[in-house]
Amino acid sequence: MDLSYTPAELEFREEVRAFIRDNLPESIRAKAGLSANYHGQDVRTWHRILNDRGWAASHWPVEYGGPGWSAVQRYIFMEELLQAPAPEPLSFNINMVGPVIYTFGSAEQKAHFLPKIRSLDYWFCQGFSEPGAGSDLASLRTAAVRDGDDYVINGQKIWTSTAHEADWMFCLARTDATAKKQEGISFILIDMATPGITVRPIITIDGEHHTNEVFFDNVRVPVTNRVGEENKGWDYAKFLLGNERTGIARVGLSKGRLQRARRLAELSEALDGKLSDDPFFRRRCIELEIELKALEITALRIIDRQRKRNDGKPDPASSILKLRGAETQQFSAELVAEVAGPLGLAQTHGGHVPWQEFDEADLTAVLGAVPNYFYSRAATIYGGASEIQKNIISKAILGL
Amino acid sequence: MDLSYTPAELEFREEVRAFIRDNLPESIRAKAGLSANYHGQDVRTWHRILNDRGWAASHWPVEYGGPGWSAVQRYIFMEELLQAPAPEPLSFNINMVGPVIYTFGSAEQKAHFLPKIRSLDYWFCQGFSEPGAGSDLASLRTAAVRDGDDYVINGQKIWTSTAHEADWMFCLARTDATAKKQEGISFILIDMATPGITVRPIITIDGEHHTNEVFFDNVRVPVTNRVGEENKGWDYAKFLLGNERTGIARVGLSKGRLQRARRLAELSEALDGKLSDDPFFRRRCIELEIELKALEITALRIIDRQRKRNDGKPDPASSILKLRGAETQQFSAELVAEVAGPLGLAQTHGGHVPWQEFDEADLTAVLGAVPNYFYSRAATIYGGASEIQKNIISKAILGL
Amino acid sequence: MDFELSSEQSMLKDGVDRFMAQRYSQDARGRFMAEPEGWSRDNWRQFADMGLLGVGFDEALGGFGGSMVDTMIVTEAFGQGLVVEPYIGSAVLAGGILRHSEFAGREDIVADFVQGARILALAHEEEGARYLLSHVSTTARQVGDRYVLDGRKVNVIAGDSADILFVTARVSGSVRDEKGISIFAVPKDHPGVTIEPYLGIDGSRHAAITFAAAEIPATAVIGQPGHGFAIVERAIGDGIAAVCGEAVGLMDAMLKTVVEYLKTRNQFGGPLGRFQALQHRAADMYVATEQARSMAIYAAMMTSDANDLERRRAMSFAKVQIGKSLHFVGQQAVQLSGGIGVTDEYIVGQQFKRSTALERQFGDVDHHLSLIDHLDRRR
Amino acid sequence: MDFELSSEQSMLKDGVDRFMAQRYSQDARGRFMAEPEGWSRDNWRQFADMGLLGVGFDEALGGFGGSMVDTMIVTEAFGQGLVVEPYIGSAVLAGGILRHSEFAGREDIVADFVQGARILALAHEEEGARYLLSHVSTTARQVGDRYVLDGRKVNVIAGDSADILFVTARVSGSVRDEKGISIFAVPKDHPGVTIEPYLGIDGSRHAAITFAAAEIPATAVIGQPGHGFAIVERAIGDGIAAVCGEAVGLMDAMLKTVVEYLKTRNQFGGPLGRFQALQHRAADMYVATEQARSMAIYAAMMTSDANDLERRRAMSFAKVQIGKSLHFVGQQAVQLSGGIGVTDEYIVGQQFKRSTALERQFGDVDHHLSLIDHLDRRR
Repeated sequence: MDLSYTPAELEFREEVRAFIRDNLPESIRAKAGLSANYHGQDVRTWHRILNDRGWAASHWPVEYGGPGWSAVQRYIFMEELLQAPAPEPLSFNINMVGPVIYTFGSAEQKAHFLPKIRSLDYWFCQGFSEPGAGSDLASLRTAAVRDGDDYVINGQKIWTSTAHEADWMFCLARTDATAKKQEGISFILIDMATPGITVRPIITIDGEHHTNEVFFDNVRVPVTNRVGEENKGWDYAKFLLGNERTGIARVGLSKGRLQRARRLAELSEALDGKLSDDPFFRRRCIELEIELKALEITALRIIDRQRKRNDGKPDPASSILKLRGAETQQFSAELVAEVAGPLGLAQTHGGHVPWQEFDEADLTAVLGAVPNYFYSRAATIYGGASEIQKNIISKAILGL
Repeated sequence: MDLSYTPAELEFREEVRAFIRDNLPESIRAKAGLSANYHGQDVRTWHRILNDRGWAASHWPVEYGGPGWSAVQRYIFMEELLQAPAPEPLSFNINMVGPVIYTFGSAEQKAHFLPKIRSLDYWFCQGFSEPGAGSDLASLRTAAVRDGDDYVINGQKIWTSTAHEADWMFCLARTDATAKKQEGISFILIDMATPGITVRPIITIDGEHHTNEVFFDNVRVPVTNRVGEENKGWDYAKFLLGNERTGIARVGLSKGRLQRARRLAELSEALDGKLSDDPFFRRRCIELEIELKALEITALRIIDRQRKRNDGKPDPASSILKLRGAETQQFSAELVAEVAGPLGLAQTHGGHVPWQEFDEADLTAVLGAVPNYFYSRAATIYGGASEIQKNIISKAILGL
Repeated sequence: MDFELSSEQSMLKDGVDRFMAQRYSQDARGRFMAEPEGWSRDNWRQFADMGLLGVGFDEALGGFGGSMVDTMIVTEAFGQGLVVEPYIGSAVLAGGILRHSEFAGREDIVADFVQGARILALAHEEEGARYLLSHVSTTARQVGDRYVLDGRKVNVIAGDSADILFVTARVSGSVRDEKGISIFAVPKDHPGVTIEPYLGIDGSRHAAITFAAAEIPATAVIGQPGHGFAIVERAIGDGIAAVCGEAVGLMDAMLKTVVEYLKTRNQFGGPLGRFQALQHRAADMYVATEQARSMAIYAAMMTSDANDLERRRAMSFAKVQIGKSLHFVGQQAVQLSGGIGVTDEYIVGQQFKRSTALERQFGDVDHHLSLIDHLDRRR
Repeated sequence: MDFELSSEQSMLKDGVDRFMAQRYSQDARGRFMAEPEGWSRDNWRQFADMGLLGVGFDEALGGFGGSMVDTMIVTEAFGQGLVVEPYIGSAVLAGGILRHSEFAGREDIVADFVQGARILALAHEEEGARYLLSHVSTTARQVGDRYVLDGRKVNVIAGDSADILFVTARVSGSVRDEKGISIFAVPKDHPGVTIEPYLGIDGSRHAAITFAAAEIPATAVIGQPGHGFAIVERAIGDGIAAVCGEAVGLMDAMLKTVVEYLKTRNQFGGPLGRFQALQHRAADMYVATEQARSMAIYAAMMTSDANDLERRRAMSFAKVQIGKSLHFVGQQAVQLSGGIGVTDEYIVGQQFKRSTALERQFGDVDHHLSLIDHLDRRR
């Protein structure tokens, strides 16, 4: 048992750090960490820089353009990105649809899609959730009816993040209306430019446009765009959701926010001197730091176990990472928002903001704080709500 | 709306305080608050002193020996006892079986039992819980089979607190084996000296003997000892459990413990000076004080509402008092135990304890602390577990 | 002891509730916020007609002689419907300056205010204050029979609508001293005063106000020069009680929305509300709301306590409990609403933003816990 | 990075687990506690036979060259079964004094200890210390070639069983200074030394030890006179890591008991375990246990870190996480067990008492959070 990074791993970390330092565009760096999500163009730019370096698809097999890293290297890479902070390679492409295609897709699909997915020539969004099917995904109703060589798709998706940026969607649709819930669903790739698709923005609580509703009105999609077998889409979705979940704790993101809170506290007056000297603030930071240390080691332990099991199945213990990871993301966002104090109460988007006292960099740091906190509440809802994670732990691990 | 006590109420509070100060025996005072429960003889002694003053049965109708107090006076009285601290009048007698008898009992039962219950000539214990029926009381199995003018009782009770002190038990037993769960249960008074009764101590986690198992082996009880109608016992039990629940928050008890924690902290060294100057300790005390203030006002609001509704039915909002009251009792017990620190780690019952540094009074205060904390864990389990209280709130108040 | 509303109070409550039911749908609220000042003058006139603007003033002052409990009845109903009009800022805070001071012309201002003829605002908060009431860096330099004001105020509710601004400025002492603060009544459009409106995170309207060598006549000083802190502290105390009332109304509304959602939203083959973990969460929200209600009543009662230390301590007690309850109820309202809870459109999102603002208004939980400890060390 | 046990470690774990399964039923444990010293000499001999007593010592010292991970493997298994033998007190704490110092005769003591021929104890804690390691009021006055010890030690594990006591006493400085502490090796039955055994709240055996003008030869000093603190700090650091392991085993056992209870206990017409609120509580206990396990590993790794500040900080980090996890898991284990959870007889009651003792051992959560802040201000 050995918790420390090997010299080779430490060297790799230095290489990643140096690359980020030298290649992350200044315009992206300036925004970094201030808003809850990056703008589409920033993601594209940085993703392509990483792809040029061969680092965009960190856990893909080498034959499809993966760098051939170990699980620990992948973890180091993601944490360095989050902590920098810099945008991650687009998760929909890299962690989600890509592995489904290289695992279950046809030779033609692999040849056509994988390079474009890796290079972000195709931006994919995920069409899973529906108005009647949030955490209960299997009750989805969007229908794909076979008509010659096409499916004709009708229905509605919701919480489709980045649909307004996307070129393609990977979508779950019901291809057998008579089958039981989880059966009769297929996994279909849809070109977002197809006639009959309407994207309607959903503005989230931070005032930003992250996500959308997507409506399908007789949208014709070639049957060759279905991945894998008809009516087996649920299996592919489960594979997708269980894939590479060790990064979901996003420890690096929370570490970055903790640093930001501590820096900001040095600029703020509390009842007795600087907030950074306030014993309660300091203790809260220490408690978060401890929580993050524990979470980081837990993530590494689960990576290690998965590497040894090597059966490709999701480890239910990764629910810990989603659960506690989301909570620490929220806690760290909240900490920054609390440090911002009354200065955080002004709206940042669209309006004129009259603060003067701080210099520009610090000021900007204060101003994104509360909207970030607002949007952080989504972390325990999206991607398997905390309640769902606890169900998984109590059933799959404890056998209750 | 007026939150303040009237001058008459304030005067009454002074009268109660003075009475306790002048009449609480020194031997009881010395033990007061240190152990989780008083010894039987202390309860008897003090209960009788209160009864001689006419104060033992504070909410009983005047015709049965009640003092004719308002709900607020009753609240003041109980809080002053808890905060003194001094033993309460025996709850089994005064809050539980007494009201059942004067509401549902026969004229003979009233005449015979009520004076002896009030004076504690009869000490009653409660025979409700059974091994297979904890929070799910209605599934009890102890059977009372009619045989001439007697019931013959067989079965087992558990968590029978003070059964080893008691002269009588009020007991729920199944008188109709064929009826549905809640039906077919009767409310029966049993002389503990009746042959066939075995009391077996249960030692609790604090090492003390508070509670028991009670076994019935063909115990013959006259049918005249049944209170109210046969097979209607469940209604009387519900009445009993809903009766006078506003005192269950036991705010005074927690207030007394908070005082004790603060006093003890003045004797303890922390990392930077006295523990009583430690900002974290101070803040924790303040937070408890705030919680207790809110709880106290909530209790008074519920009393006020019950007084106005005056329909004798339990108010589901009193679940707040049980829930938060139990939690603050635990929190305050825990606070004292934490102040005791490593000095609290020595056993207090039965063993030799070698501490020397503190003077005797302070020393005793340290030593009861951890066992009290242990036993305080029962507060969220007994008398309707916290989970049950939340079920009540979500169903009876929120309609979920 | 009596928690019942008097018949006058019941009438007041019925009236406000009726107004809210008739006028304050979520759509209507959006329209009010889109008006030039960020709120509706028409609603304000109705407040005047209903007598709400006079609730906080003694009859001797031309008001209707209500207690802080009456004010709380109003703000609780306003909290339920997320009212955007600057009632607390104008009637309670700026009104508090009038209630807790004496100066020539006070009765006239109150009379105008009660009729809805003048809007008032308190310009006190500054950028570096971080909740500390005595933080005043704006200076007032006496030159002959005038004072010259320099400095900057922020988060001023109704700052761009007010006819009269009550402005705190320092005549002596250092930035955080309680002594040396004066209050000035400054009329709208005064030379050297620049008012910049902006929106708060909850969509409410605020202003930053800059004083650049603004000359104010010495007659405009309210109370004893240099002794303004005691007046401001009382006014903010009233504000805390009013905000506690608003918070309780807001929590009631959040809980109601969530319970309704749990009853009607179907997932996994039945309503969400059948899941015990969610039921218990809702029960916890209920308990937090009731504990907050108790402390709002406590705050309302204690605003009139003459003992400075006890009153300030009580206000901080209330703000701590209210802050904790808001935090829990607000976050859980979002969580239990699922995806829709984090959208800007859904009412819970709006409520959560408001609850976040209220958590901070007049000081967050940490600030007031530290303040209590400071006061306790003085006792 | 590698979290796998080596084959030697797997063998060690299998051996200890087998011992526990065969020897350490709840009944057997009761009998061990009833023995004169409060634990079983027979078990101790088996520890020696299994090589457990040499796990913590380098081969050069006559041990088996295990790392702190090996010790943790042992204490984790011991935690699962609530072992009462003074393994941590003797092998880890007193053993730590041997590991982190150099003095004549050290090898002999280790050799005897490893064979089970001598019991060791560390007599360091005092009544007023309240977790502060440097608190030593026991004095050692040098008189010629002897030291005269006066003072009192408490909570000494195995204090009444030990053949050799390692005693800290102050040769200079004031009560809480890190400088000026010496360590003395004092044999059993030494004149002027009174040993009073007593039981801890968890039923474990402790002793208070009084020194009344006890004369100790200067040759009994371990390490440099006055520089004992660094040695004690390392030994306690080892103790923290060992206790973290024990705590993880204990939490595993509590969770297992509770889950079994929820599956088999029927209420309201079915097993308790079907209630979602209880399922989620159990899930939270699992998460708390796993987070603790991660920090126990971290503590074990960091015991050998040469940077004093980083090592001490890491030990405090681990103790904070372990303390919080123990607190939650222990309390919830009782709560989910219902009435039987608060009885003295049921295993959960015993486990809860032990978890409460472990929360405090070597400092509670508050103490270590303050300590980290102290260390951070030094960085």
